[in-house]
Amino acid sequence: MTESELMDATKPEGWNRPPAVKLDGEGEVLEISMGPHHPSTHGVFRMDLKLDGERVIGLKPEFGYLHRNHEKIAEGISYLACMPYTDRLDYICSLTNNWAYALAVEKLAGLAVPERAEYLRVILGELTRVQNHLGAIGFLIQDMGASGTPLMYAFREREKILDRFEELTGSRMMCNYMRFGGCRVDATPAWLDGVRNVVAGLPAFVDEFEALLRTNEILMARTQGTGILRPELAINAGVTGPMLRASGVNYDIRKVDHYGIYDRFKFRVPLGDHWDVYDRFMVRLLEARESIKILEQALKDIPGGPVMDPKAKIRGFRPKAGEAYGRIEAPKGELGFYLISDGGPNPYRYRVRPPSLINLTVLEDMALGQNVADVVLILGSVDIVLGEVDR
Amino acid sequence: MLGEGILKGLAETARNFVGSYFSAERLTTVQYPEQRIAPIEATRDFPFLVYDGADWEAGLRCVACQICEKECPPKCIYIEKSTGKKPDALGKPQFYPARFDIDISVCMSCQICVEVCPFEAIKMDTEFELSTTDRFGGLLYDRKELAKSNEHYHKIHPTEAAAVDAHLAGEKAKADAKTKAAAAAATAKAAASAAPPAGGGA
Amino acid sequence: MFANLDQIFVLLKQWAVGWLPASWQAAAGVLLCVVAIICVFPGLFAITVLLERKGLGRMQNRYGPNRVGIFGILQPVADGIKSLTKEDLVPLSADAVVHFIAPVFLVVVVFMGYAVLPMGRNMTLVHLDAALLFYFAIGASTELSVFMAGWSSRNKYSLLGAMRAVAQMISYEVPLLMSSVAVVMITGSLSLDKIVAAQNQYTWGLPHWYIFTPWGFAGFAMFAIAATAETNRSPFDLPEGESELVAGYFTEYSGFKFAEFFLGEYVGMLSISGLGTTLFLGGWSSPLAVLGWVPSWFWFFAKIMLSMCVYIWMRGTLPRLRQDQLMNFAWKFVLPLTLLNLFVTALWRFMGDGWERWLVCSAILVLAYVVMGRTGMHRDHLGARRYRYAD
Amino acid sequence: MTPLTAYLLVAALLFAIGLAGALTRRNAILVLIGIEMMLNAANLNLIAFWRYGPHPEALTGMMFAIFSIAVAAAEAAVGLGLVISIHRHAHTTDVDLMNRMKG
Amino acid sequence: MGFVFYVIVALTLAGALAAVLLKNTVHCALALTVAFAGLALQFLELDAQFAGFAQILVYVGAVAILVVFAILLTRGSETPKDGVFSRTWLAGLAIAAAVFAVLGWAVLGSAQALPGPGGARTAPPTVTVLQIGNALMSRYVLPLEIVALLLTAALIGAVMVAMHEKAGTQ
Repeated sequence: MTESELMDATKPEGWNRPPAVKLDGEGEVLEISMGPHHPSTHGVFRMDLKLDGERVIGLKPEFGYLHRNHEKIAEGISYLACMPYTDRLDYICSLTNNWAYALAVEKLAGLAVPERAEYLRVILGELTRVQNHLGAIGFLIQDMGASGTPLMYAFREREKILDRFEELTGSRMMCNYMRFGGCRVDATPAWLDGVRNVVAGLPAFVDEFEALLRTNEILMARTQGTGILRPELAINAGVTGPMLRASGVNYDIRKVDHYGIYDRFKFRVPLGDHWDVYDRFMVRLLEARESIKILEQALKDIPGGPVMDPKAKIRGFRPKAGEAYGRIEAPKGELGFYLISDGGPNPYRYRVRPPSLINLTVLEDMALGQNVADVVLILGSVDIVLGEVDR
Repeated sequence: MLGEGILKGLAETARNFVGSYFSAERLTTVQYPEQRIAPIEATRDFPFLVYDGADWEAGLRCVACQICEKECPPKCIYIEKSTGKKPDALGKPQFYPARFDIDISVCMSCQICVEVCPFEAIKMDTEFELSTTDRFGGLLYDRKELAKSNEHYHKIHPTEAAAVDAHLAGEKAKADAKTKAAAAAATAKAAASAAPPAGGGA
Repeated sequence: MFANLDQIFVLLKQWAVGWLPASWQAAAGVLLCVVAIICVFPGLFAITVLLERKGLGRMQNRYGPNRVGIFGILQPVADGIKSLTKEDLVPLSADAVVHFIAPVFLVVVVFMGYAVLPMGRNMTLVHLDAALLFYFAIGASTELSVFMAGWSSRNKYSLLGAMRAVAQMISYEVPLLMSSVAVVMITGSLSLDKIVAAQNQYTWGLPHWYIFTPWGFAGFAMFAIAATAETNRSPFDLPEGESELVAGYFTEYSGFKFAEFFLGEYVGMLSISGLGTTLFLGGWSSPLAVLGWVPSWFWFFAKIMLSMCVYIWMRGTLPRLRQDQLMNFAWKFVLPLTLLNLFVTALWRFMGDGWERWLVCSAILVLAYVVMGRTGMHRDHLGARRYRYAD
Repeated sequence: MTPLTAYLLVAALLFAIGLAGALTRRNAILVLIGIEMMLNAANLNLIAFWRYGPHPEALTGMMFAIFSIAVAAAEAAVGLGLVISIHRHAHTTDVDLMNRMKG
Repeated sequence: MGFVFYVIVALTLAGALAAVLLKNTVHCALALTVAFAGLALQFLELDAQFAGFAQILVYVGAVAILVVFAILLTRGSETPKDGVFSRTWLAGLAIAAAVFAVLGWAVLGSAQALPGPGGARTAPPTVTVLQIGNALMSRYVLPLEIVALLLTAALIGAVMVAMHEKAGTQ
């Protein structure tokens, strides 16, 4: 087999993105600018849409309205001072951002994390995942025009989780909790009991949420078959997280990388077979259920002990020269931090691999040929946070 | 069957509608100015400077070491070191902040300044109703506005403040012991140095 | 006593008109009625808006407005003052004249529909023989206002919204008319007075409302769907399409003109609820013969407010459809069913009294509904899904 | 001037306006508008004759008008369909430019 | 023959003139709606309720909207740059004026021969919808069926003519 034949044989469909819709020249092309001041672009995000009637024939995403120079700022401040900035990346899930950054720095400096701190990280990370997924579903249905009812239900539960966050970390959203080699403060037994209470109430809530939405005919009509993302394209574009799993690809960094202590927990990875918005919505819902299972196990087994590596230093932290890439399965996908140290107190190079941005790159492929009303739906199903997209 | 899911959804909202009248679990809204959420101890908002005793200027624990200024991620702290020194709680002569400004509008409540402070001098407040009509000056706090008593600290973060006080008391005791020992040694030495001639004299 | 209470508005009018010379009395009577309508229905609009905000709030586990006045009952007043004092913006490139006429036209047309609605015993403003035709003729004109608003704003979102609205309203006018024709077939009159009179009979204390017959129930269901679509309410609110078209045809309206659109929408809802009540729910007749002493106008207004509550309930629950689905639903589902319903109505008419006609008519309608629903769902490959898991 | 004459004059004027529009405007849709107006003028005549005729209870003129309205609606639908179809082929609605027999 | 008549006539003719003369096509369509509504009012004034309502339903509710849709679909709402009127506008206007002159002359000339006792209006005939329905189903059943057929044919025809040729364009 020649090389070109091999290429043809192995080239998956959607490899070089054939134009799904050809402009046939007879329809009038309507160009509209959706955003940055638009109720359902989830922030200051703009899309240049080309419409033929109501059918999308072109979509150009424009980001950067929320660019805050995060990566460059990080090169000018100490490793510790970067931590609160990571809260502001994906401001819905600050704890997983903390975790990913802490993981990268721990790799760089060779710090160990005490067992109790690992458990706390898992608990906080999974709580974050639950609240993010429920919120994302709520926003998705809000984009469909349900007057925000599911969103309000999701936020009602999220509130309980955020209260626990505040009790432990001092802040509801900008937690700034994890440190290199552990966690900032220890959890009290009362806090753990509070989390147990919240987790005990979650399955009932997810059931309620599902009853409201899962078999709703309008929702099915809107989402099933909409915004199909083929697995080949998803892999090639570097899509990760629930989006990738909804496209049927079994890739979960918790299972792949065995970071933290995820090996100790039994949980499954839900996969979608139809690759559409409904699958993304359901995969998130099912993942939230799995997260609840992890939480139950973690809360049962959490050991005592310190939460900080005694070797870790707060002041004058200078990792040896080298580089490290730490990544975790954040609620939105693979969140990675790439750090280069020159031995000084600041990172020499600091780079974020934001899942939102990379998942957003396939927006046009999913939206071409769809109705303009579906664009907001597809964007909602990507689950972006502009703080992370633009950094 | 078509319409089944819609009816299920309608039943769900109806249940929530009725439930919101009976269950506090569902209707979680807090009517803010009249009602308030019970204060959570760990809550942090903006930093303040702790002082001991009655006089805020004399009692400030801050020694203007400028670590927090350096570590502050958004660089919202501005410190000017004093030219002279004055004794701190331990009696050691220390610099003190001639100027200590925090721009609250820039501060991101990250608590890094608290973590890095070796002198337990800066802590996080829980005051969040800080609205002002002056956009620039109104949120730039100088050291007088920042200074709050240790009692205030005890009121908002009792557990943490108790630990800090114990730690400080330990340090002070250590320092006292040290000074006492030093003083004793000095007196002993003085006595010793004085004694021989005295002895010699005797 | 009760008879007087029933006729209180009629008597009041006669008393007030009695002061005038005889030649003026007729005109003054009409004028008085018009003024009454123009006062009562905006009042109901205010109540409905408050009810909607409170009801939606409760459905979403919120309080809803509760600050202005006790329980927030003065909220509509505050809203009204706010919209009156807001700046009236007209876009620079807008067609100012048409932009101005559109909301005025809408409000005028919507109020005209009330002329023929029987709001109680002897409480019809104009006794027209072709009242139903008049109502539909007037109702058809609202589309023009929507188009004028969307076109004159010179905004792409507005134009899209207007095109959607007009297409939707034209499509759903057909089933709306067709489902009403069933009533006309049974009553043998286009006069709304006669239609109510035909339903104001009781057997064993139960009323002869058309909704209690198989064809009437089906007709009412279709009428309700079409009426919801006609008034652009959720789940058919895509002309407004908050999440994709921002506000559709009235994006560029502010201040009082916006309030006029708002008023037009709600007064239109009240009016079409009144028509549905008149056609299928017995108009002003009481639901039980023993309750005949309650004033007839009370029943009319109770029934329309009840249907407003259903509107609100649906808005709080359902996401919105997409344009093509909306059209498919109108032409492929609702319209065939209404046509079938006409056939069933004819069957009902000619089968004579007896239980057979109940059985046959219900069987045909239920069968058609099930078959069409199934095939519709199957055609679009809609349905609940099962998900696979990877370990 | 009898009232009937007045109605007939109005109808004639309307007809003339419609005719002028149909003959002078370039946009095919406006030509169609002119034609609709002429049809409506005829309807007005029919109704007026019915009303002032000797046998209004026979309903002939009214029926004629109703049928005419129905036919006009059909005509408008087909006419506009044609205009859109032509626009799709020729990218114009200008009747002066629609001078080719082939699309 | 009073004030109301003149107002309605003024409205109708103003609408009609505007529909013919205005530059912007959408304005023309809206003015046309005014003319149609005025005509409907004239029908009502002539005690032809059913025809009046049918006029509003069909013309204001359907035909006007169709026209407007067609204008938008053909991008006709943009005012043409090189003149609004056809090159032969003068001839057109002349023909129209001539036609009006002839019609007016005929109407005025035959005023004596027209029916109507002395120009006064007879008592309004009581026409119920029931009568119309009965007439449609008995005496006029054949025209009704033909109109139904025509409408069906027109519906199909319009759809066929305006349909997107999906397969053909590729």
